[in-house]
This record gives sequence, C-alpha cells and structure tokens, in this order.
Amino acid sequence: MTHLSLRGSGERFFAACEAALGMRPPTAPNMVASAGGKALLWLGPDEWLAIGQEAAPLREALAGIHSSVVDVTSSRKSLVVSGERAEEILSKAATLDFNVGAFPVGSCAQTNIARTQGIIWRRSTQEFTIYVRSSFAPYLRAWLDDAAQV
Amino acid sequence: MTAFRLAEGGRIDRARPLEFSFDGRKFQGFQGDTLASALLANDVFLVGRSFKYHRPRGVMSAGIEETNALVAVGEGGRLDTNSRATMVELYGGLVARSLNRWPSLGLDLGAINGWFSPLLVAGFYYKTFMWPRRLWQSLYEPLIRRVAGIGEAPAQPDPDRYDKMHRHCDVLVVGGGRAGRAAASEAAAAGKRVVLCDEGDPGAIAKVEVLARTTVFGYYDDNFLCAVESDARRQKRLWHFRAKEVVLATGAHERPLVFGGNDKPGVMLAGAVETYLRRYAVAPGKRAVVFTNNDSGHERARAFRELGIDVAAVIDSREGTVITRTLGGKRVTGVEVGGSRIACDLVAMAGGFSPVVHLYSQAQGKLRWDEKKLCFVPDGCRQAVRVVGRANGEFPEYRIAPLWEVEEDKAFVDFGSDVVARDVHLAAREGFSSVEHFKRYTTTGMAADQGKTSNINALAILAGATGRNIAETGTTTFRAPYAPVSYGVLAGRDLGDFLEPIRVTPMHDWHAAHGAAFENVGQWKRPWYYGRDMHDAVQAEARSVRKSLGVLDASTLGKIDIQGRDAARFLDRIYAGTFSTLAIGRARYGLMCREDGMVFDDGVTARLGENHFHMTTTTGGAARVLDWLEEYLQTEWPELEVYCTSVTEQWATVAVAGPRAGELMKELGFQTELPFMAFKEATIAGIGARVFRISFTGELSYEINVPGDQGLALWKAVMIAGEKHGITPYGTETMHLLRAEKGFIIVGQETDGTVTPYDLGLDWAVAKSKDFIGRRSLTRPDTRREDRKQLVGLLPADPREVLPEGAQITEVDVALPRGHGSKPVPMVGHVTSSYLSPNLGRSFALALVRSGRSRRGAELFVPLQGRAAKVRVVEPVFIK
Amino acid sequence: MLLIRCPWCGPRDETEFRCGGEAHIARPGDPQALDDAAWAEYVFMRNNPKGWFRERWVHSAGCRRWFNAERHTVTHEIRRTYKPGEP
Amino acid sequence: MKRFSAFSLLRNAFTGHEEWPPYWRSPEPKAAYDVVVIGGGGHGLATAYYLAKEHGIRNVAVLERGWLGGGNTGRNTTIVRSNYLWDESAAIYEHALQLFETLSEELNLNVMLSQRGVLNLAHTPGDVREAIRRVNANRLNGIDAEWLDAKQVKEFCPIVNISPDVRYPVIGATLQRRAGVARHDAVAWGYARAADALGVDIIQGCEVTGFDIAGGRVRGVKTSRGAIGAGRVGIVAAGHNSVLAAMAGVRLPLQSHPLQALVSEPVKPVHNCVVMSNAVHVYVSQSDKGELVMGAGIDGFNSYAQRGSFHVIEHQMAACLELFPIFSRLRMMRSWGGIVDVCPDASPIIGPLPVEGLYLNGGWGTGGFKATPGSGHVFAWTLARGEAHPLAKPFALERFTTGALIDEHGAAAVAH
Repeated sequence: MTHLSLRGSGERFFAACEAALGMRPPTAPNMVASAGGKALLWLGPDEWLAIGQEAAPLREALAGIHSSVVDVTSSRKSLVVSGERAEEILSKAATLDFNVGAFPVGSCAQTNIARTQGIIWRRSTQEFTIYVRSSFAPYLRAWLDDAAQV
Repeated sequence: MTAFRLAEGGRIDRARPLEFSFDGRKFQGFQGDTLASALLANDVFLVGRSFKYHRPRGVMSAGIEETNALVAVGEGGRLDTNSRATMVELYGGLVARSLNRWPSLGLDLGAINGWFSPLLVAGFYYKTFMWPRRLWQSLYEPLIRRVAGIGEAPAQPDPDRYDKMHRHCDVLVVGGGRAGRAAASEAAAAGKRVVLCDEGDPGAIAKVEVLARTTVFGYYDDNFLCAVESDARRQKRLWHFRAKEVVLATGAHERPLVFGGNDKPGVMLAGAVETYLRRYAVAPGKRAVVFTNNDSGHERARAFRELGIDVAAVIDSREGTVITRTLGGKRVTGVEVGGSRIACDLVAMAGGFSPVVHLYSQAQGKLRWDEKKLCFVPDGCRQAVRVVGRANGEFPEYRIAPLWEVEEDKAFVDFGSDVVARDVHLAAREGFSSVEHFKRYTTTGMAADQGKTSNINALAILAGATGRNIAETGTTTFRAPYAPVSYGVLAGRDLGDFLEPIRVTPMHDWHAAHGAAFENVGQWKRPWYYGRDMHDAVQAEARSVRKSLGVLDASTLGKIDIQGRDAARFLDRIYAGTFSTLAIGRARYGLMCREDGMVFDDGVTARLGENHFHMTTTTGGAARVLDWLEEYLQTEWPELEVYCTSVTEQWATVAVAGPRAGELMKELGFQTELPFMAFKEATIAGIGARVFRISFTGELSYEINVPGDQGLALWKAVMIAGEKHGITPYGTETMHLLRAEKGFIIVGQETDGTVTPYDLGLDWAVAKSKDFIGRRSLTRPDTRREDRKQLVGLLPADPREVLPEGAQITEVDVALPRGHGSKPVPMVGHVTSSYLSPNLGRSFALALVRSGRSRRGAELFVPLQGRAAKVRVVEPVFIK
Repeated sequence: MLLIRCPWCGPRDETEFRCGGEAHIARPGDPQALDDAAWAEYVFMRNNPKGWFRERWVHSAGCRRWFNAERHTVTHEIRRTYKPGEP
Repeated sequence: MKRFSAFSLLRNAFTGHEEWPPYWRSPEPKAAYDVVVIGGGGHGLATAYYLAKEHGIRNVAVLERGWLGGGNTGRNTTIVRSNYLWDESAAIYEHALQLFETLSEELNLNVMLSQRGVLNLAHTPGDVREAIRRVNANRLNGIDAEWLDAKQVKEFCPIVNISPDVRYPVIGATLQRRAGVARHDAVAWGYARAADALGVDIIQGCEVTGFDIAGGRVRGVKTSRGAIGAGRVGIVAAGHNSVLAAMAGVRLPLQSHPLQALVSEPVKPVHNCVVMSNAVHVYVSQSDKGELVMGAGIDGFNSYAQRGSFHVIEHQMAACLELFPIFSRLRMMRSWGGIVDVCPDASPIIGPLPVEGLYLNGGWGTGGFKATPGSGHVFAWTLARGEAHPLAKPFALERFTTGALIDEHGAAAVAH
C-alpha cells in the first residue's frame, strides 16, 4: 500500500487534491477520510498521510500550487492491535484517552507509543492500526507483545 | 485459635488457615489477616528494633502510617525489605524476618545505643567525629552507616516484571470509605466516568471502576495522579490518571500521644486497636489503659469492653491526669499515672485526628490550622479537587483539648527516626525554629511514615518551645510519594532491550548473520566491524576499500526531502555554504551552525530539481536537524514556501567505495558516467534508485538509495556482483578510519559544540556574502582569535603508536602526572581521532590544537602513563 | 505533569511536547549590523520571570507545530495557548 | 562561638543539653552594611564567612527570603567532585574540593565529607573518548582521576551491572577517588554559625524587593523589612538570580528549571561510592542514614515551583535499574525538586553586573553544591576588592558577548 506524505494548504490545494484523489483532505484535526481502501489521515494543519493513492496524478494536479508529495511507503510499518483488550494494551503504551467516546472510530492521533512515536488510527471499536517508523517496528512489536502478556 | 484471636467476628476466613513464619518460627493466621494482625493473634508483640537506639518496637497502627513494625518479607530476588507488617497481606508460606537487630530480635547488641542516648541527641554528629580528621572516614562514618539503615537490600536481581497503565476519567475518587463511595456513586449516577482507588478492598460499586489495593501516592499538575496497585505479594502496576475532577476521601490518621516510653510494644493507636478487634478479630491485649485528650478515647474504651478487652482506666488529660510513662521492657506491663501505677498489657493512645491532606497539599492546595479540631484542614486549591468526609475535617461530634507533650524521658515524637520531645526542645534552643530547619536537624518526619504520625505533634511542641502558635509555625511541604513505591514499578517494562528502542536498518539481519559486531549509535545498531577481532577486521576492511571495493550500510544517515519555491533560499540560511547556486543534478557538502557559530551538523545535499532538494544529515542528527528546519520555518520565516519531509527510513542506502566501484556500478546496470558530486535516478539491479556519486571515504564511491523495503535485495545484489572484486562489507570503525585518512571530520568527534567551521579549516564551506544561522557569531572577539584550537593532523614519532582518542596534548615532554598534588601542565589540545592505517602503513591522528595551523611541522607531546608520545603536527590530510 | 492544549490537537500530555523557551524573540533582520552586545542579547539573554511567561512549545510527538503559551512559572497554570502570528 | 567537640558534647550530656546556644543570632537588620549578600544558601553564607574571615569585612548582612539553606543547598544530591573538563572549571571546582577537605575543622562543625569516590560510567566508544579526554585533562591540571575498565569498575563498585547483554553496557568509567558526598545542610549551617561568630548579620525572613540605584551605582536594597544601605551588593540567589537582576534592570542568560531528586527507604550499607552515568542519565549514592540518594533529570520548562514532572522520575528509575538490578524492590520514600538556573554553556556567572557595586554569583545549574566553598571564597575576594578573583575571571557575564564560553555540557549527568 502506497504511503504519501502530502503537504499543502489553501482552497486551490484542497480542490486539486479532491479532484485527483476523489476525497478531500480532512481539515478537522486528527480525522481520517477513507473510502475503498484509500485514506487520508490528518497529521497536521497542512500535512496528511495519503494511503493507497498514486503519486503521479496528484503531483500533476498540484503543479504550480505550493505543496509537496513525497513517497514514504517504506518509511513506516503498520501494526494492528485488535480485540477486547485493545484499549487496555494501548493504554499501557500511550497517554491518550482511548475510550471510544474520546477517540472515535475514524479518527487518528500521533503520539508517543512506549518509547517511540507513531500514528494510531481507530478502525473500529476494537481495532487500531499503528503506523510506526520502520526501524522502530521490531521494538514496538516486541513491547506490545510483552504488554499483552501481563 | 490462638490466645489473642477472638472466637468470632472479623473479616477473616477461619476456614482458610495460612502458615507463615517470622524469624524462623512457624505460625498460623487466616485468609484476610495482615502480617501484623496474624503476629498479634499469635502473641508476637516485639516485631522490630528502632532506627537509632534499637529500642524494642511492636505494631502501633493498622495501616500505612506504621513506622515501628518494619519487616523483611520474601527471600532472594523477591525480598521486600522495610515492609510495613500492617500492610502485608498474609499468604500461605509467607516468610518474614525482623530487621535492624544483631544477633537477634530479643537480644540486640545495638540496644547499647540506648545507654548512650544522652550523647546521641539531635544533631550530635555535627558536633563531633571531627578529630582526628582521617578517623571520620575510616572509623566513625562506617560505624554510623552500619548502625543506620533498617533492612538489607536484596542481593539478587528481581525476577518480576511490572506494568503501567494510563487512565482518563471524569472523576477520580481516592479512598473507598463511606464518603468516597458516596461521592463515587453520585458521580456515576450522573453519567460520569468514575474510577475509585482504595488501599484495601472496598468491594464493588455500581457503574464505578473500583481499583482495590491501589494506593494513590502522587498528585501532580493538571489533575495528574499516580497510584500503585498491589497484589498480596508485591506492588505490581503503576497507574497514571488524568481526571477532570478529583475527590479526595482519604480519611484521617489518629495521632499518638507523647509521653515516657510511648514506643514500647503494646502501646498502640486506639483506632488501630479497634480495627484489630473488629476487622481481624484479634485482641491485642487483655487489659488496656486508654490515654486520650478528646472524646474519642471514651468511645474507644466502650468499644473495647464490648469486644472483650478489659479497660483498666481511661486517662483523659482534659481531666488533669496524664500517663507519665509506661512500664515494662519488650512489652508494656503497666503505666504510671501521677504517683500510682496501673497494670496493663495494652496502652491505647487517642491523641486526636489529622485529616490526610497529603495529596491535597501535593496538588498545591492550601491548608488552614483549625484551632477547635486541632488539625490542618483543606483551604482552597487551584486544581479541580473536592475533599470529603474526615479528610475535610468532618469528624463526628468531637471535642479535643491540646496535650502535645508529657515532659518525660524517652517521650517519642517520631518513632521511625527515634526523635524524642527533648530533641525538639534542643533544636529550638539552638535556633532551628523554622519548621524546615527543625525537621532537617532532628530528622523528624523523614522516616518510613514520612511524618504521618509525628508531624503535628512535633510542630506543636516546636511551636510551644518557640513561643508561637501552630498556625505561625507552619507546616512542612507534603511531597510525593504518599506511600513508598518500588523502583521496579516506577521503571515498568522499560528495562533491558526496552530501556531505549533498538533501531535497525532493513539489512540488519544480513549483518548479524555475517558476523557483524554492532555499535550503539544513539538508538541505532550499526555494524561496527565484521569478524571476531576488531583490529584485524578493520585493517582488512580499510585495505579492501582503498585497493578494490568495500560496501557500507549507510541507511541510518538522516535524509530530508525539501521542496518549495523558497527551498534554495532556505538552505542558504540554514547552511554556512551557498546552495542556491547548486546546479540541478549536483550535490554539495554543507555545515550547519547554531546561532552561537558552533558546528552542529554536516552532510551532503543534492538538488533534485529547481525547487527540490535531498538533504542528508549525520545519523545522530537526523531528528534534531529536521526539528531545527521546522522550527525556523514555522517560527522565524513562515513566509518561506518550503516543505520538509523526513525520508530517512524511506531510503535504504548502500555505499560502495573503492577503485572498482565504477565497474561494479556498470555491472549493476548503471551505465552513466556520473561526475563527482552528482546525482542521477536510475535502475540498479532492477530496483528504482537514486544514485549519488559522493564519498565518505575519499575513494571513488557511489551511494545507492533505494526504497527501504528493497534495501536488503539491493545489498544482496551488490554482494553477489561484487564478489569477483573481492567486495568487503565494512563497518563504522573502518568508515571513521577512512574518513580520518582524508581529514574528513565527524561531527561529535572532531567537534564538541565549541568548534567553528574555521577551526576545522573548512573556510571553503562558509559563504562570505550572505547571512546564515550563526554567521554573526563568527566575528565575535573570541571566535576571531588566531590562537583558537584548530584541526590538525598528528604523526606519532613511533609509527606503531596509536594514540588514545581523547588524550591531551602538551608542548612539554611529560608523562601523565599522578593528578592530585602534581603541578599543572598547560595543555594545548586533544586527540580527536586516532588510528593505525593499513594504507599509510603507520599510525596517525586528528587533533584540535591551539594555534594548530601555525604549528605545522612542530613537535608536541601526548602525555601517557609513564611517558609521553612524541608527535609531529601535519596537515590533516594523510591520503590526498 | 502538565496538560497542554495544542491549538490544533487539543489537550495532550506534556510528554508529547518540547518547550522552546521565551516566545516573541524575533531573529534580527540583519545580524551583521548589530554590535557584539546586541547580538549576545538576541542569542543568549532571556527573560526568566517568576509569574506569567510567554513561551514557545512544539507538539513534537503530535502534529509537530510550534505554538505559544502563557504559563505561570509557579503554579504552572496555562491560561492560553495560541498559534504563531497571533498576538 | 561555643566550640563543638566530643568533650563538649559529653559535658552537655550531663546537663541535659540545656546550655547549647543558638547556632546563629537572629538580629534586626541595621540601616546599612559594607556588603549585603542576597541569598542565605551555602554560597551566600560562605561568601559572608570569607568576607569576614579573610578580608576583615565584618559589617556584612546575609539576607534570606525564607530560611537558611532552604533552596538548592538543602535539595541537592550532596555530590562533591572536581573532575571538570575545562581548565577554568577544573580550577574553581578543585579549589572548592580542597576547601571541603578541611571544612569541618575550619568551621568547627562536622560537614561529613565522605570521599567515597565518584564513578562516571562510559557506555559507548564516544563516552570512552570523552572520559579519556577528561581524565587526562584532570591529571595534567593536578586533579586526581583514573580510567577504569569494566572489570575494575566492578571491583570498585560490586553492585553495578557490567553485563555486556544490556542495552548500553558499561565499558568503563572515570574515577575520582577524592570526590564523594557531604552533608548539605551542615555546610550551610556551618558557614552560618562561623560567619555569625565573626559578626555577620544573618537575617532570615527578609525578602529583597528592589534596589536603590542612583547614578548607575547601587546604594542599597529594599526589603520586606525595610531599606538597607550597602556599599556593595552580591546576588547569590540560585534559582532566583534572574528575578533579582531584573529588579536592577539587568537581563541574564539564565533560565530556571526544576530539578528533581529522590531517596529510597533506608537500608543497610549496600552502595559504597557515587555512580553517575551521562548516557542513561542517572546518579546514585547512599547516605549515612542508609537512603539511596538519586538525582533525576532536569525538566524542560521554566519553573519556580520546586516540583517537576513525574515522567522524569520514571525514566530515571529505568536507567537506575539497568545499572543496579538489585534495587528493583527498594522503594522511593521521598522526592522533591529544586530550582536550578542554567546558563547556555552550563557554567556559572561570577563577577560584576552592569550596575556599579552590584555583583552576581549564580547560574551554577545542577552543579552548585560541590562548588560551595570555592564559590564563596572567590566571590568574597571579588566583593572585597571590587574586581574578579583570578579563578572567577573567566566566568564573567562578558563572555556571552565575546563568545568565550566555557561549555561544560558534558560535565553533569543530566541533559541540560
């Protein structure tokens, strides 16, 4: 699955993105726009992680608009934490409130996870996807496995 | 049933007897007992020895405030020392030992200190042990240390692992007594998320998450609280709470009374006696005397009688009578009241109540002295906190009159620190009248209970001794933790390999399988050298790169994608050099300085397009540099249209270097004649790549960047294609050696935060006609000095001599002095890098030397053990 | 342990942030025009009040945006956070 | 001053210790003094003592807002050592250590100097390089220092974990045998008592609220107990130096941060020296009472609250257990915070401020306690003569303008 780091702002930018991607980058902080296996995760006021999108048409659409599209597919690996204890395990690793009322399905957050950082995307009540920098993935995987045992 | 166990009642399970041992003797208790209640039930009253005088001590309380009955529980790596017997849940097979006694609890030679007690007053050690000076450290201090301390630390590592949790809630209730449960239920009924913590087990409450055996010990800013959860055998989990509102229902602690011999086994807090009777069905005596200064003592006496303890007398100070002292040795046998004696085996002290305001005070809540209730009560806090019940001073009908002290010998104020009332008076006399001074001078409040039983009595006595009232005298600050927390719980699972994340590159497994020794570079594991012996490996690796072909995993280098209309302008401000003039497809080396002009990172940046750059940074600097760029973009130059994206992990980097590198590249499918410091996108071994002809080593060298997922495939392809060239993988040590041969600096090795680009002789990398971060600092008087430390090369007179890195350099031929007492020898610099070069056939070094550049050809010395190594200053380039 | 309101992400734990010291210190437009003392003033000299303090923070583990805060250096109360460019 | 000794203690034991006089008087402030020292911590009291003792200036007041030694003097982890890298730092800290070595006799009060040795552990080749650099510099500067390999570290401190299988194995350590710990409160009380005996007025509960400055010259201070005239004024108010300097219209390159420390419950002797580790950020010793004393890292934000954030302690503890796995079941009994004012180069500022007659001795950051006698000694000289003591000269405020910084970031076990 392609990962693109998408940067930009302003109405021209949003319009171009929407035209090229078929979805508009969410402007509400920490929200995810997703459809058909593609997603746009809000990472900052002018920054998104585009998942499952092609870079070339996007770059083309954004030509002449202050923006950046960088392929970061290899930058992160994903870990899935799911099941009845998903909230509990994440609560050992991160300081966020993982209660579904505070962290609804379809939202994401960047935060510290154990002693590294990552993006957490709530896919359903009991399922979270974590995107972590590739070099940290073995560490985080082992940490979460250990946390799940106690 | 034992002599002191009641036939019925209590919350113990008589159907579940539990065997345990104390000091090697076997006993029986029941499920639901604490170690303290089980010991009392077995007529064990002498439980410990006091800190200083080694006086016999027994169980005084039934809770966390216990400061006498400290024992060791468990064995080996699971030894819990200094455990409060009142807080240790009994379990089958529990092994406990008494502490601070030798040879035995009954016969403790340390008790000899009691005979010297007239000498061992508060602060005695400040006044003596000064002569002769050498005896302090050889004799007096070791003696003091041996006598002090309580239990032994475990001798083995702890086999247990610990857990941590974060929990957000609307309302956090601390304390599961009546007030706390009511507050929790009410909040839950209003639809709030409620968590209630209690030291014990308050039972279930509808719609409330109840955490039993969970002690909240810290209350920090913005309603952040920490608690420790235990099971019967250990503290096991640290909780972090962030609560919208906190309700403190922490109750009150009963105060002891201060009179002669109030510390003997059998002298207890009245409330504790009732707890033992009601909750544990243990009568900690047959015949009691109650000593009180308030109404509660009388109620206690009624309860004792009801539950089967004979009460010989209630001594109420409000009626003009007091206990002056207790009788007995290792167990109380009676009391003296006025001139007469009353026989008893239990003295119950009812000295009034102090609300448990510790957490409230930690939360920066203010306290007010209530002259009627004789206690500190909550009086306003910035944080969202409510205090309910007895913690708020809401006692039932309660009249009390001050009795802070019965003037007598051995009238203990702080049991844990062995502070007597006379120590308080001495401190006041010697001018330690500030509460904090007094506390430090006498050590009051510094023992296991952290003043829970002593602070108010001590404060009141101090107030009396200094002619002030208690409100004027003040109180000491309450600090976390409310109850002691084990180090293991605080560390949690972040130990061993989890202490810091281990970062690995996509090629890591290959390196490990091929005998790489790894170096910790920040969090990264980088191949250091390949093979068993570092010296041999490095010599072979270095020779191979210069003679034929070597390959390095350079994936850890920081990489940042920079694009936007103002990207070139931005880089001109960030780097000391100019990047706006860089042609597309070309790369340039750059230095970054801090505003103080000192070098903080370096790397090569290539221009991919008019408005598009690929920056590289040092491995350790990757995150720091990206933060730096963002900081300046967002806060100083928001008008610049530039976006920076970390691509460190997007690209795996394989650097091939050596005379055969060109041939190898051709064989890998790269046909372009790429000039030095140029860049090209290409397909290498079937993988889309960015190829840079740049060099860490000064050899013909290509850096092939491919997406991280393809890193291992590329590495393997390079190894196969390179086989006929004798390709040799090399590690960081060889890379450093090769760089040093060429005089290339390593940030953090040749620099230490005090080195400018000019000091490094890198004037060519500094633009003269534009501003950049740090430029202005380079023209300050000190940075302009001619005699700054400058980078030079050193050639040892003995070509086999490898100078120690870090070694200092002098102008005179001296061995490294002993140190203390030797005459200072001026130093002119130090060795930053030093190697034995197989390519030079000799040793060499880089160094920072004062006025180094003007010393070319001069001789200097590197003082070593027993001799100095002679070195010649040369240009810092050894292989042109 | 502070709870800091990132102007974008909302309240988050202090551990997600890094403090960047005193706010509203602009880099001089032409450093070469300053004398050594004026340059030192910019690089090193800082207010360090006991009381309300305007300081910079970056949400480093979150959206990586810099922002400003008005925080009391004794009570640690943060009465407001605001985006760069806002007064 | 009534002399302290084993004999006087014994004699007083027979009279129930009723005869001991106060350690110091509690005088009312006079209208004016030759020198006013602001700050009754160890540094300020030492300054006053040496002014009286060595410079014959006895008309001196020490003004303390709260209680003597109530700031960092009473909140540090009591380590004394002089193994600093740069010549300037090494000289002043060694001066302090030498004064420490005779301080108990000098002050006639046992400050319990315990030269148990300080180990600075090295975990990476970079650490080793820095360690060798410092050891060699120390020895060439006449300061005792040794490099120990891992085995020797284990011999010197048997409980430290030197297993190669940990995240950051111990490769070796520097050792300064003359370094160790001292009783922090006793240092303040000893200087106070001795200064008082020489006629210095120690005035507690006296907060400075402003300066009387005329014609660019300081003439006195305004306090919560009235105006006090002064020939010269020395600010020695660790943590609060910026606040005081601001009253005189002076901005400093200082930032005040919380620094936390903690102790365990007391245990029998188990740890025989001081261990510091830069890489994993920890320093640990054991007090005479048996408590393990540990310093935590510095909090990243400015604060005057004498409290830090809890995660700092959690991080600290993991590092501690990595080095000392047998401590796992010991318990933290008390934690606290101090306010350290930190300079950009992690070195102090000693010398005149841009107001005539006004001097500063501050910015000691995390390293103040160990400097106490030396700091007071050179500052007294500076105040007495109106010019910087040779050891103080490199630490002038001026260095931030010239660029002659003394960057000691490698020197403390905490990340500044």
